[in-house]
Amino acid sequence: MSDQTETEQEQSLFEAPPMGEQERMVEAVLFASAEPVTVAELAARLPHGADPAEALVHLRRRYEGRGVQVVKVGDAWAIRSAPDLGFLMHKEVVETRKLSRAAIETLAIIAYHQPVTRAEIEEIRGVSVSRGTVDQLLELEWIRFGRRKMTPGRPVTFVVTQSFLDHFGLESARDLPGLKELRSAGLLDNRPPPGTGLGDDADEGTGEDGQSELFED
Amino acid sequence: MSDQTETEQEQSLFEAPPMGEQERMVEAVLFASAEPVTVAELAARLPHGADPAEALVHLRRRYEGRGVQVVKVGDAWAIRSAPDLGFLMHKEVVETRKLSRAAIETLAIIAYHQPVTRAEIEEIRGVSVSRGTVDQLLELEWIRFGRRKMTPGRPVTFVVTQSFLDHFGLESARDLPGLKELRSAGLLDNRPPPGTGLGDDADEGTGEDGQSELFED
Amino acid sequence: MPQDDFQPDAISVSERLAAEALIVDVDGYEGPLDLLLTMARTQKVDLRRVSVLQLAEQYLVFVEKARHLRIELAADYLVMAAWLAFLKSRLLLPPDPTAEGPSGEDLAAHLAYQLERLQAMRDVAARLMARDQLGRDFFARGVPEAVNRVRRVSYTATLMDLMQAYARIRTKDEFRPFVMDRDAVMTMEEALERMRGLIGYAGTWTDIMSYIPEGWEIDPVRRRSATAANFAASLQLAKEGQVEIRQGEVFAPIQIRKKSNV
Repeated sequence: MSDQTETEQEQSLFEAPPMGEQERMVEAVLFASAEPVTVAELAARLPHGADPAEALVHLRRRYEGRGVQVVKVGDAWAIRSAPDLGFLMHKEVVETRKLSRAAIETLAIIAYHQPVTRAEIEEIRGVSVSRGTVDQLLELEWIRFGRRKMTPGRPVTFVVTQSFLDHFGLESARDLPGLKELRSAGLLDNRPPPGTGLGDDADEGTGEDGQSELFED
Repeated sequence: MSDQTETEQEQSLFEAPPMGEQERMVEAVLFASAEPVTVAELAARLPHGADPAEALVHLRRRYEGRGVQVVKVGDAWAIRSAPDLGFLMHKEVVETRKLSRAAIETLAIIAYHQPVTRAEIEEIRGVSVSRGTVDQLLELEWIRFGRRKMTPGRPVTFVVTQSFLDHFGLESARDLPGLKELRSAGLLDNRPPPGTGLGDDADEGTGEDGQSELFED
Repeated sequence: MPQDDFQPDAISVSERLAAEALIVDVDGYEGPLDLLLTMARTQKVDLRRVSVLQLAEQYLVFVEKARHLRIELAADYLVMAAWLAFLKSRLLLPPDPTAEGPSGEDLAAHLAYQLERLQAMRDVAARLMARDQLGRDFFARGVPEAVNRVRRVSYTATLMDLMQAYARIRTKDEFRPFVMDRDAVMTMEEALERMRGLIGYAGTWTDIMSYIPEGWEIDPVRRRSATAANFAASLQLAKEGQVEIRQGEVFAPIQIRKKSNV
């Protein structure tokens, strides 16, 4: 406690640069950084007493409607080109391949159920997950290992990465639409599940569990 | 001629987007690229009828005094963080191999005397130029081979590259520090040792040609 | 020539010390021109006014010293020494209008020019390196987005792909209901097969519900499915003329019996 106060006092000795200057600093750091930058990182890099959160608000507003935007990626910030100008970027796209169905399904399950074990992915997909699929997603840096589950065998879990959020233009995995939204968006068959089966309860239960963790808290 | 007219007519069928929108597009493209982008490339990527050169004028003005800047590099344009904010970036600094004194001097001689042959570099430095020095500069992409000299043996010449300009924040080779003073002091003249060789006259001619081409037109 | 004897003494003690110091780290110099430039600086004058004659003397003293100390000098140092000795003689002798080649003055002027030019190059090299540099003082975009000239294979997947994939997994049961409900569904074919086997024994009117197999009458879901299947199967059998079918009143049990004339 007293340490805290001391530090604060020490910091107040340095006068923070004016907000306009802080905004410039945040702008330069976001521009040059290879990865999205958290507010904490910004605070660590800016001079003492700076308020990067406020500077971000100004900067974000400044870029509204511009060719690039200040976007939130997870709990970090980055500058990205405006989505409507995407057509300017992939003029010279060379070789792009679609992710395999197995990979995209595995990725989807990880995104919606993270942290999730390989066994759980297999349970949801109904087929085994090949090592290659997981390796590919790891290599793309769209998934990474999460903390181990506290269940027998302490299996590793998978979670999605910031790159994943970045790639899919999501601020967080919580932004993924739930089943209900998918359905109302016409992405799912509109037919309600018949009888809402009995054997399905367990499965659905787990699913909803994972999702509630993700979407409802 | 008639072809030209036809093309122009064809292009005029597509209405160019308003200048504000063109500015956004240029902004997005420049932001997206780590390398400088030429006006020609911009024109190729923007919709028909767009005037990237004008958009650049607006964009450059817009970023004046900001944390990032629109800079000219040779005949290309790039966005770079403001030099006065470099202190925030220590995290981004990539430790570059320290250049030897020989390499630095060789680089300077190439920059100020380009296009210049290896023999001329050696004349100026008074020692032979090691292969490693030239290789290092080529590898850094700060120098490249220019056209051959029209002197006996048709020796290759070296010139500096766009990356060189980019690295040292120069709009063009004309902006090299002290260039004017050196030239008016006659220190960039290709002055052969008195009483030597016959072929020197031709050499001199070509040498001066190269420089005038670079710096005086 | 008295001048000759006199000349070495013209070099001050400090210059001689400097020349001696040079010998110690002769390896530190990049060739004779570099060494000459360093010597020229000891004259503490504008390089354009440097005394080439004095410089030649300094250099020759240096070479003499080095030889005395048995220091191996690279060939180019000796070539320079020979050339400077020649230059010195040219400068000291009165100009001979009949001599061929450039005058001593011209040669000296060129050497001075070379030294000045080398120094100028060093100065601008230092100014160049002192400039703000990319990657040190100013920076390019950390995450270039442009995809031009991508050599790597980039795997794409849109958010839509992702969501559709997830939707597909989560609803695959809905698209294949018989898989999901296999253990709670009785198809008409199943009921028909079962009833064909049993109908031979049904000479009297029997409730179709009695044809429901064991274990299907308790669970309401299964009973509903089995009832529907039995009913459909009964209609099929009646259509085939194998059974007669009747119902006393609305919601009364539906009964069937084997058609007697078959």
